Amino acid sequence: MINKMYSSIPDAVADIPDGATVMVGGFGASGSPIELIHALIDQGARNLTVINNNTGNGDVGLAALIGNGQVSKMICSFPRSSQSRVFPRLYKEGRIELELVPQGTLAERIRAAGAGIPAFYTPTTVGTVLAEGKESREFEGRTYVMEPWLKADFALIKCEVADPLGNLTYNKTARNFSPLMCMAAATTIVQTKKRVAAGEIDPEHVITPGIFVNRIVEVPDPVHEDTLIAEGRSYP
Amino acid sequence: MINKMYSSIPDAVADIPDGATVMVGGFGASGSPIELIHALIDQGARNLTVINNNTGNGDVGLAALIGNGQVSKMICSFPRSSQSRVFPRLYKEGRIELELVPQGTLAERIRAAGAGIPAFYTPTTVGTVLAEGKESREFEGRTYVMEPWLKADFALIKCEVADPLGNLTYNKTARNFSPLMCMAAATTIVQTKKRVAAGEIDPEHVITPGIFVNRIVEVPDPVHEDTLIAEGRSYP
Amino acid sequence: MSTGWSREEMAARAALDIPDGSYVNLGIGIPELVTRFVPEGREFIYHTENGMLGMGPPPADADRDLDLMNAGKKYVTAVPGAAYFHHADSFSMIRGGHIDVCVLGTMQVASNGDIANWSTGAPDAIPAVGGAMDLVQGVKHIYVITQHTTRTGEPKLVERCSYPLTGPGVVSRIFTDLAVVDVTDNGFQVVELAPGVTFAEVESKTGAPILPPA
Amino acid sequence: MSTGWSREEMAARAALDIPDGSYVNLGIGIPELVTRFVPEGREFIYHTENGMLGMGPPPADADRDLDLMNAGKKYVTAVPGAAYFHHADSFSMIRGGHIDVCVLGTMQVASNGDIANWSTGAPDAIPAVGGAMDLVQGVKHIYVITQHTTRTGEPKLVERCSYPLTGPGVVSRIFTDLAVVDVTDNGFQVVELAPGVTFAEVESKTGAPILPPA
Repeated sequence: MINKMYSSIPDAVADIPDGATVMVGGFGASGSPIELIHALIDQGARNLTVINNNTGNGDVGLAALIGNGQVSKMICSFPRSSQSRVFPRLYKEGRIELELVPQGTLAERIRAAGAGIPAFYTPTTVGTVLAEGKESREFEGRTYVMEPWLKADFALIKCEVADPLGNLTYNKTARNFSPLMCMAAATTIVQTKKRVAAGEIDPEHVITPGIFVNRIVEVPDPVHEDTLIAEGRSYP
Repeated sequence: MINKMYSSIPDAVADIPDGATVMVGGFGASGSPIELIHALIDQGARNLTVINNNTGNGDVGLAALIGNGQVSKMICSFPRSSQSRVFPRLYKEGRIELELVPQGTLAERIRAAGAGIPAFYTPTTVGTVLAEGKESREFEGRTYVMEPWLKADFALIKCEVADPLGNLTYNKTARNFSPLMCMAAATTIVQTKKRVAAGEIDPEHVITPGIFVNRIVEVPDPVHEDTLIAEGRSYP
Repeated sequence: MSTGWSREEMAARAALDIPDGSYVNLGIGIPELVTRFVPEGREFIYHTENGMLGMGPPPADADRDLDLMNAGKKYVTAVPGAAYFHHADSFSMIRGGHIDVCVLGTMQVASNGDIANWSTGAPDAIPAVGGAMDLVQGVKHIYVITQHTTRTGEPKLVERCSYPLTGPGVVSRIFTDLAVVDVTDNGFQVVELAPGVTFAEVESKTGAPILPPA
Repeated sequence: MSTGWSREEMAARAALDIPDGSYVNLGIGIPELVTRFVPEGREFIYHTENGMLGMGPPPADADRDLDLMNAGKKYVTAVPGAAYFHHADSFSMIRGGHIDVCVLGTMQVASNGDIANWSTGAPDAIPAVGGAMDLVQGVKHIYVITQHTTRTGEPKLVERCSYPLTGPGVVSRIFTDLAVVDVTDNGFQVVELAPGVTFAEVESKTGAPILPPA
């Protein structure tokens, strides 16, 4: 029987090498795979390019990964927020690179990678500084810019329910970028709150079909970034 | 309260004009909105461009619409099958135009229209006669062709459950092109087997969010193309 | 000098111009207040770009679901008939022209409809754009709610934006503390003055030619 | 002259070359027989491009759901762990390189990996392509199951396809009634001969240079 379950979080992230491109699911705290990120901190891979909508908050999760010096480049749409301190400091010190991508373009570029579409045209950024250096073109009298797909070596994803085949469901707006990142990464690693047998997720309700998932670890009681920050926690 | 329900099938399709481009959901018999198509036959709009994966079967549904002389052009991936007789006859007589689009490109072009993407690149058709006249381009050492979005004035869609806001679910593989066509048409008209109150579809299980739907009619006991054909029926 | 409209009154005035049944995306700040002033007999469906239609008001602390946030990363609720979806579907709604109205705050808006609301362009600032550029290009009607001038009295309605643009020629209507202003082919056009506010005051606080109410 | 492998034996031989856990898409005809010959201890997950992973065998007539079809428009079932999705997601799996193996029938296959299986190019034929061009460009490994020659004895393994291509240079392995043949940088290469079949017979029935088993 096909079984993508891993029993150990460290095992699931063990082979992420230095220099890898890693997509991290979540929008702010919602859907952030904190346990997988902390395992990547323990694992120690460096010189990572990380793709996430944001850059983490406080001193836990993605912010802690950045703060630990493991990330050389962030690709994101909104690298600052009220509680993000780590990235802004490193960025101002010139110690981390930033590729700023509008949120919708970021989502579509990730989907394109998963869908085998090397490039597409979008009106987003036309007439702005973010269109500089991009190829532009008219369709039906309106100008669009060309955007390339955005692939990754690994994706770290948090979901609500998973079966051993890798079929996933999410909880509410924790869904956000995660189904797209599952499609776009060569190896998708998922932490699930709940594990069920194959067939227990209604085929109509599957959000990420198992074909997009490689490894699953059960994390029945995941910590939440907002809770950790409210408690003043840091990692490691 | 927002209520997109129509009580009459004829009213729901009344304003489809001559010359309209109409997407028709379904893959073969599965998901074909027979009642809406038959209402369009009654309504009589002519010179239609119809987008569907196929061209209908027997003498009912889409085949009957074509047979009634209302369709001047079909855009589809597979215009013949064991039980399609109407389209092949008209095509050989030069009375209907055909734009042949590979199935995945057809789906992606429809999605692109709904997503505001005027064009994208795909490897499909590269090196074949279907790439003739298309712009091609290399990305990362591989050749792709550019494909434009595919929009419609109307979409005729069959679903399983709908609420008055237009949130939809489908039954099994009857889903096929329908969620994409809902996105790509200026006016999306849906026939639903079951109508429920807003909130009765779990927000996690909505396949087509109501924003993509304009009109809904309840057809509690829809006919199925395969059944009609087995019974030797024709329409009108 | 008059005080003009309050923040709440600006939001209420903007809400008046949103048709019943509209799909609406609200920016952070004053635009969020629009939800409190939906005119009697109308219903708006709120889209939040992180992946939800049918966004409802904030929950009581005890009812919070830490996974249910809006695009401003505030906890929210879902109304009956809500739907969740992923980011590509969410921005298909935006880019594909399915959202009817977006109400945004701004730093500057120009008389040709240009808007600048994402960056001051300061060399040491960390650029952050989020979904702003997608929204202004994709949503059918872009409304702006803003104070007519900055805290230091500089006009926010200008001839040409000095800050980096979010999008060119996209804004159709502006709701300020002093007036409702349309962006027309002839530039700014006052549609309505706040009670007690004169056109002369509006004109003096606007950094571009502006036409009086018709 | 030997009879070589039967249709069932060709399908069984192809199944032997599909690794455990593969995501597999099967074309219409002989490829469909592969499901009957999954080697002991292996599990394949079947993708059908109209929108399903986890396709199971045909149902009893009484259990048919008229909405549950495969890409060949035959009624099928769903195995535990199946998932339904729309066509854009389904072809993302194909085009995005997520399907491991596609087993196709063909009219012709060339020694450079070109395949022609969608049209004879006859002027009066109605062209119909379906998902064939997406599959051959997107799936990681394209296998072909075919009789070695046409009913009239013409070779189907040829130097250059005379029919319009489905895709150029995409086929990696061919399972015929006479042999298993790889497409290599040096052209056709016999990997295995059917019992009682000689290389000379294969060579004589192949329309291109072909290398003997190593």
